[in-house]
Amino acid sequence: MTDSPQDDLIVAAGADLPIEALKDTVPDTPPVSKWSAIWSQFRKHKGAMTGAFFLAIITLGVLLGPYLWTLDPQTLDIRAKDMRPIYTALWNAEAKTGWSHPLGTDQLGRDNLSQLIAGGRASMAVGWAAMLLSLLIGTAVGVMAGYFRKLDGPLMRLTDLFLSLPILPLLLVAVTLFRQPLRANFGPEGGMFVLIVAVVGITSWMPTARIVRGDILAIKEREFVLAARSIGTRSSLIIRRHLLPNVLSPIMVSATLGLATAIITESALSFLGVGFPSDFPTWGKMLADAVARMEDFPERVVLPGVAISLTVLGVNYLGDGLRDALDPRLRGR
Amino acid sequence: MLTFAVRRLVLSVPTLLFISFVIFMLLQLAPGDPMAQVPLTVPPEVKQKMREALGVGEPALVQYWKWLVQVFWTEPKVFIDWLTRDSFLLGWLPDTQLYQGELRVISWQTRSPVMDIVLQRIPQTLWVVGLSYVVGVLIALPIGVYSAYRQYSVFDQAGTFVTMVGFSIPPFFTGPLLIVVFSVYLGWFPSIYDTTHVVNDWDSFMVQLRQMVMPVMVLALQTTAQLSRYMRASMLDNLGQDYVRTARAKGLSEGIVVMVHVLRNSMIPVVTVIALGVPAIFGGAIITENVFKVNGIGQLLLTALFANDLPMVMTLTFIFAFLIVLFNLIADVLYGLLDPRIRYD
Amino acid sequence: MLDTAPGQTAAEPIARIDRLRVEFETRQGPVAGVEDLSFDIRPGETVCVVGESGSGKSVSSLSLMRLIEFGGGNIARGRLLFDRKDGGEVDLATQSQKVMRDIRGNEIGMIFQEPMTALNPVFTVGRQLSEGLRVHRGMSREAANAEALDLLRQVRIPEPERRLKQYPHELSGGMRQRVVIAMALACKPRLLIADEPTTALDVTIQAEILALMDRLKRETGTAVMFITHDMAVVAQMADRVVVMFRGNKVEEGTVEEIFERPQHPYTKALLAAVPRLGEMQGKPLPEPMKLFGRPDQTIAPIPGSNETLLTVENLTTRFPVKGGFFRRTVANVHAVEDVSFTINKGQTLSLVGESGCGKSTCGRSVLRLVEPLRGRVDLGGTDVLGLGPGALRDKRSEMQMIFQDPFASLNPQMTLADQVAEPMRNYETHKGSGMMDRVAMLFDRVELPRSFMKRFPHELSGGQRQRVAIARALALTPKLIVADEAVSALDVSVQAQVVNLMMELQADLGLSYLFISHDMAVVERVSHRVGVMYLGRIVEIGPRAAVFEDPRHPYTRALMKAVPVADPRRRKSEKDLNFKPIPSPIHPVGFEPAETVFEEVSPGHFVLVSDSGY
Amino acid sequence: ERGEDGHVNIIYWQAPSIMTPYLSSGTKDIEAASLVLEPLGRYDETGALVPYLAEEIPTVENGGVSEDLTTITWKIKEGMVWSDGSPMTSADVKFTADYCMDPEGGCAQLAKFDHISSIETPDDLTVVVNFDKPMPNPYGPFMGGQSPILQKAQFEECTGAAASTCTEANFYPIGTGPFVVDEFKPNDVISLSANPNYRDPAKPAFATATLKGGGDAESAARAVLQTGEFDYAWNLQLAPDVLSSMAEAGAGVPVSAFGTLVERLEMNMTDPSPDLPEGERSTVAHPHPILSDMKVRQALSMAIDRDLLVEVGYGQAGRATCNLVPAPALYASPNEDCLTQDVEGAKALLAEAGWTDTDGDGIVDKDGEPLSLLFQSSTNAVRQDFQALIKQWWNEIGVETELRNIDSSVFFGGDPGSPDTFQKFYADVEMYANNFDGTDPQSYLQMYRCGNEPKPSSQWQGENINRFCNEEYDALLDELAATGELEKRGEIAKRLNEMLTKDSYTIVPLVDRGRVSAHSNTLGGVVLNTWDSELWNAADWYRVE
Ligand SMILES: Nc1ncnc2c1ncn2[C@@H]1O[C@H](COP(=O)(O)OP(=O)(O)OP(=O)(O)O)[C@@H](O)[C@H]1O
Ligand SMILES: Nc1ncnc2c1ncn2[C@@H]1O[C@H](COP(=O)(O)OP(=O)(O)OP(=O)(O)O)[C@@H](O)[C@H]1O
Ligand SMILES: [Mg+2]
Ligand SMILES: [Mg+2]
Repeated sequence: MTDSPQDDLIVAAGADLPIEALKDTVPDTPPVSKWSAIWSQFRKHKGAMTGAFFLAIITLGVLLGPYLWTLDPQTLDIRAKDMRPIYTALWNAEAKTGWSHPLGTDQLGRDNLSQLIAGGRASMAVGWAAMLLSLLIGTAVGVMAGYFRKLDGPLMRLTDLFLSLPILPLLLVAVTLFRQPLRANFGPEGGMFVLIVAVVGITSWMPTARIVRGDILAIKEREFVLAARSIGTRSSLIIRRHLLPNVLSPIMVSATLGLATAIITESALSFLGVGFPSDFPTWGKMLADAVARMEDFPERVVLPGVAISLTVLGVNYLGDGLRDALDPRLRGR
Repeated sequence: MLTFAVRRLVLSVPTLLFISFVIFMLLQLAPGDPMAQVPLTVPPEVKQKMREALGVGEPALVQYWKWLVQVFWTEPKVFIDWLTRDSFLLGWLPDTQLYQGELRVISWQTRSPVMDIVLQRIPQTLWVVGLSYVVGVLIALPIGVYSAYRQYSVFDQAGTFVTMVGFSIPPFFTGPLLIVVFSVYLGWFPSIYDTTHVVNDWDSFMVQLRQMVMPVMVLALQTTAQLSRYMRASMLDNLGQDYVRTARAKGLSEGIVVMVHVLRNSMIPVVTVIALGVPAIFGGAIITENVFKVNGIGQLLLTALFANDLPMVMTLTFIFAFLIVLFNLIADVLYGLLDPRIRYD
Repeated sequence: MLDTAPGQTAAEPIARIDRLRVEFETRQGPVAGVEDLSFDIRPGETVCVVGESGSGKSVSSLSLMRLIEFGGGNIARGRLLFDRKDGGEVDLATQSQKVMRDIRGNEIGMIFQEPMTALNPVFTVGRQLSEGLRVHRGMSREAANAEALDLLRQVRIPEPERRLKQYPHELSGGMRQRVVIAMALACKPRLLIADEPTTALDVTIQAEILALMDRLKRETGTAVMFITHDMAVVAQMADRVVVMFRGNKVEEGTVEEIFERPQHPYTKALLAAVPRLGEMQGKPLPEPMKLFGRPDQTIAPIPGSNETLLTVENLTTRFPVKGGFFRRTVANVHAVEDVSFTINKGQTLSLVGESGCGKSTCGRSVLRLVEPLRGRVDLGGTDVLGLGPGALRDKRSEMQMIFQDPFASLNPQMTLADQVAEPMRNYETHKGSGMMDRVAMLFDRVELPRSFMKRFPHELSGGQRQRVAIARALALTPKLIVADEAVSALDVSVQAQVVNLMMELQADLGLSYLFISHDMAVVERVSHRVGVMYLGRIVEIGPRAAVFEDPRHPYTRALMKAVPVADPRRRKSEKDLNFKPIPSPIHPVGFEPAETVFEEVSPGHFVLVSDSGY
Repeated sequence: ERGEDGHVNIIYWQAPSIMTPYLSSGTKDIEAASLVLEPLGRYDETGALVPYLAEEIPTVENGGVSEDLTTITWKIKEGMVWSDGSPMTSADVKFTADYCMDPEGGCAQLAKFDHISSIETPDDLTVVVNFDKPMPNPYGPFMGGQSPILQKAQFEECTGAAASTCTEANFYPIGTGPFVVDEFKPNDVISLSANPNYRDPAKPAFATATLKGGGDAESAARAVLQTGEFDYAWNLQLAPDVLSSMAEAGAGVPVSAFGTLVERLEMNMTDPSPDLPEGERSTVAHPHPILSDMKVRQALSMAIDRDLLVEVGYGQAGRATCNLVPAPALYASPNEDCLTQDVEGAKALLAEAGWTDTDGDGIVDKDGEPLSLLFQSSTNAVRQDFQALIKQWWNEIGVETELRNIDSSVFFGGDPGSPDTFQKFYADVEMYANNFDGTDPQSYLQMYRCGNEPKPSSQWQGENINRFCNEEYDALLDELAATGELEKRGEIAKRLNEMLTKDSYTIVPLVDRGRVSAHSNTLGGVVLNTWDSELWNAADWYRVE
């Protein structure tokens, strides 16, 4: 190969044009790496930065929390039940408060703060994992359907099928069929985690698949895909190198919505009584359990409610920013 | 267009059959037993007899076949009979009397035809869930339009924030919250929906309105949150198009440019999104219906599920699947109708 | 009216642009779209504004309409004086949007570049046409419709009644542009701004549109501000010319002055870069262009060889049109019909023809990017059509493609180096640093600085991108390159450079090109042989000199006549032009077109004698 | 005056799905039906029998029950009419029995009609029920809300397999009760109006009634106690603090009463280990490796503070108990040993049994195996709180506990294919509640007969959930079945109860659960009854001004 006539390519003809007018403009900024460009674009998005900030705080909080606040969320202290958060002392001197439980305790005397931290770990883990799973399935199905014309019909009918699957019976089926092996492999909580993630993931990938399919159909017609084919790129690589990066932004948007939906679906499952073991806190379950005592102990609904909302909001704004930042065309401007 | 629609319609038959089969088998796999409610003191032999009376013992395929026959053969006959006998529209036709007392799909819980109960439930579901969808759409569209037109304005930012919050708060929280505020403290609205209420004059209409306010608000919040995002994105897409500049160059006022030219184009994808959301109305909003005791389809599905009323669950999910497939088709057809560029054949 | 002859300098200007500066707020701070621009437009006169892409032409015209605000720009300085109908000169820059709405469409009409997107896709042509009338003239629906019909007649659209009820997508590009023109003319504006109205159109349609505008201008006496980057169009249309460069006016003068005595080096360079039809007369072999400001340029003809590289015989490609209930094939698009040609090593065969005549399909069929129905494609002794998937992939490394749109043919998400390296990765011809060395060498070869290797496509200009595409095509040392409108989307000056680059590469490396273009002037410059396509068939093929100097087929002749010449003294008039609309290439299943019969009129010069549909 | 008090609103958070108790055994359905259908006699709030459609309750003393306990003769009150005006006769009673005993009908109350050999109707007002063996408690058929009388004319065509398709009859039964159904919306709401032919012309005081269903206990309580939208709410299984804070609003009052419902722990006497082959798990073939030791079971019981459980979960509506049969007084054993928590004692017992914490991880072990238990129950807020508390106490004595909660439709569903039913008992300990119908515990105690345990050969049906087996116990059961004298029966029943609880700790009773309901301040005449339908005396309800 190397001793082909192309070697004299190097003998490039190319004295510079004397007139500046006909020279192409050269971008005056030095080339930057893709990721630093993304970062600098991302940094300019105020909402995204705030979102990322809150998300980081919450994530750090639930990750490091157990080391800072070492109370066990499952320990009952029935004498210290129904304590109010410390700040209620500001306006209500009689309220049962104490620094030992800064955010109060629940009706069995479990510490709210440590439950919030532990619940956050579970909710975030479920949210992220289910979101990733549904993204993975959704993207895969969407790409397949969009790229391979033959698969389009069957895969879209499959999407219809999954859209009409009722989530509750599905969960019950999954629990009976897989609980034992999962419990053996992942422990009681781990097994349930895998189950919930799987069920939420399996029942929520359809919108992503639809959107991705639509975009793939459009991008497939763009010339650079044809170009890739003409230089001998195999289908798998076309998908990986050329299609996927270009549908990243709708995927990001699905992801941000997906995280919210997953956290909320998990909480709805807890609300309906099919979910994690009862002594295993999640934000959704805390919220659902506390609704009955909402008037007397508003903090028990507000705290997990705010945590869920902040996370979802954070992720959404983060997604907005990422979408802008990941699009090199917007980035250039 | 017509051939497209007909073709898709015909193709959806095997799809639906397949879907129903999969759902049926899934439900068969699901644990639980219609005898769950029977007190523990009832001896097993009695339970076994009761089970047999329901036909639980039969092989799954036989059960599925029976269900198919009942849904696709017997029920339509009943329906046609009803049309020609009682309905306003076709009542003048001679009574067809096709239905000869064959077994219909019978709910295990209530021992009555599933379809009758479903029909009974549809009005309240439509009233509440349907209306909330309409309200949600009506609120979402202007918000989306204005947010896009004034992108990054205070209104846009606030709208984004509120819709996101709306999206992230589960209805089992907003529902009781509203009840505590508006029913318990303020006493404005009833906390329990009266499904027997008949609207026949202004006062009863007001009563109906008052009892619908809270569930409709809770549900509309969710709809608004999602739809206004779609609307905004779609408007933004179209505001940057060349034809907008052309319209402006003609000297049209901003109102016409935005509300006629841009809106009409932006509505195309949004309308299909709206259409795709419609099956969810019929599916009901399980949690909200439960919270306000609007005993609609969602509540029906939930109780049937927990009572392991297989025929009911099966039929409801199937209706749901049917609507999804149908509205998928409708969305496609709408797309074709709204966008003259699309031509199906 | 008729005789407000051009160049009548006495009249008061209708619009005066005075020291205009337009800025855009960007993340990097304010950017000037137009820095300093002044010129006048007098009644009945056509002022052409020329300049490269990005020089501020559109921005200045949009400023005049005060539409620039909607695109995020603002008029930072300067006056835009406009003489309103009912007397009185106003400064448009300071008018309220309400007043502007009154002026827009009424006193100033505007035609936009892209007829495909300038019309609202969901409203009928009639509605869009009558809208302006109803706003400005307060006409009733019926009156407006009648007027709209009249307008369509004026712009000579066939079957105007039917068009009123049609949607934009149902019209061809040329018809759409006529509708846009009719829309701009609806209220008989006193100033018409045309922003590249013909750039996106075929030569034949371009010729018609230009002639139409010329006629309308003469009939109505409107002043025209005509924006273009095509010097040939300028020569056809202009009374006076304003040359813009990077936001500034560099030169202004009558069209003859500009073409015959350009003063500014930029204008000179621009004119030098314009390929002119007929320039190559008497030269049998193609040779690179002489570019302004490159005195050391050696211009040598490229002989190529006589060895055949590619033989295409009876190539036929059809696309099925599915329909009916069972989605069976009900008809076929006969995109390429019985096409045969050969290309020699180191030579270029050009395919010319109007949009939709099957040029691209032909090129793609040769590479088997679309599957031909039948025929034979023989590349260097291998029957390409007979290859299995694996062998075909191997063979692909010998034949590459360059696409028309440099913005679309590069993946926006990959660095340039990666894109150029991709073919090597695919075939594993080079690895690791060896591959990077070769990428760098390819960048050198296409005269791109190596510093570009880490950049993304959006950071480059069109010409630079096209070089990247060329580098990518060269990466596997192919023998044949199919260049599908490879230079059509580029500015003239850049186009000239890229054309020269391609020709140099051909001379150096012995590449063969299948050069697909609709630009006759470029084709004349680069080809050894030329094939003229019409409705899927080659109607005339032969040595370039023979086809251009002695066109035999009526279609070829019509095509030649339509090409605008960059010479203000050789203007075409509307009556010379007479194009039939191209018939539909869709035929029901089972339709077998008549056999193709060629007549050899001179050695190697074949003309279709059987029916071609023209 | 009938109908003078207008309208009464009742809310059941479980919605009635059918109006005949013969086709559904859900409490909600039985109670809804009791507004319309009436039996010959009912139990009152003390558990005593009172005649309804019958002249009097037949007993041995008044000659209504034969000396050999095989025949009972009911006399119907004169002048009883159905709501459609037709007279109610002994034919209707006989028909009711035939209806339920039809083998194809799938009657839910079949157990009530056990051992009936024949029914005779010598005249229009006399019904003679013959049993094929002596029945110390012959009040199964036609007594209480579960077996009311159906109108023969209406249900004649609805016997056997046709029972389930008679929607009209099933939803709009003609009865003798105070109300008639105007509109029945299954699983949603029932509209009723006063029965024009009700035997007491002054009753019911309400002209119309609605029985709304659906939702959850909490919102039902809210509708009565806080917003006052409803007059009566049924079975408010809510944490006591929630209930009391709602009651503060003052629109209504919670009422409670006790019956025989006992929340208990069942100790699995067999090995549920998943390592055993399917079909041998939780069967008598493998005794439980840990719980077979009574000391362990006792220690587990001693670690529990039942009073605290009551306080957290039931408040007024519960009392700590050590008995499986907490009532009626005749059968309730005075067993109270378990009521005081004794953590130290429990630890000592464990140590005695060889369970000590050798590795210092806080969990006791024996032969290197830690004492670790799987504790399951159905999904329910109070049960989960209980589970959490018990887990904590057991933790204190060094027992590791894994909690599991299963959806109640699965847990109680009895599906032999599901591993999660309470019968399969694939866990070490489980918690649920059970009670017995009426006032006689005989069949209840019989559940723990040896051989009656769920097992693969019986498709996992059977009521001896904890696989208890004791010959002495079985012998005593036989004796009970043959004893008619009440005093004697009480003695035996107490012995049996103790054998299951304090003697063996296979059953660890926790709470005697009462029933809490609530009625608005303006509803008078409510008498909460746990022995029969809660709506048993709806005819007597009236509006308080
Ligand atoms: N909305 C905008 N935001 C920022 N910069 C802009 C915007 N529109 C135009 N520009 C800048 O203004 C300059 C002039 O652009 P303009 O569109 O007038 O060029 P043009 O001469 O019409 O080019 P073309 O031939 O490609 O149409 C360019 O450098 C462009 O980058
Ligand atoms: N994938 C396809 N499916 C159906 N028809 C097609 C397809 N590609 C091209 N055609 C049709 O084939 C004909 C020839 O198209 P082709 O793109 O080859 O024309 P062209 O000469 O390259 O035009 P242009 O100058 O616009 O690029 C056209 O009528 C076109 O509509
Ligand atoms: Mg421009
Ligand atoms: Mg082409």
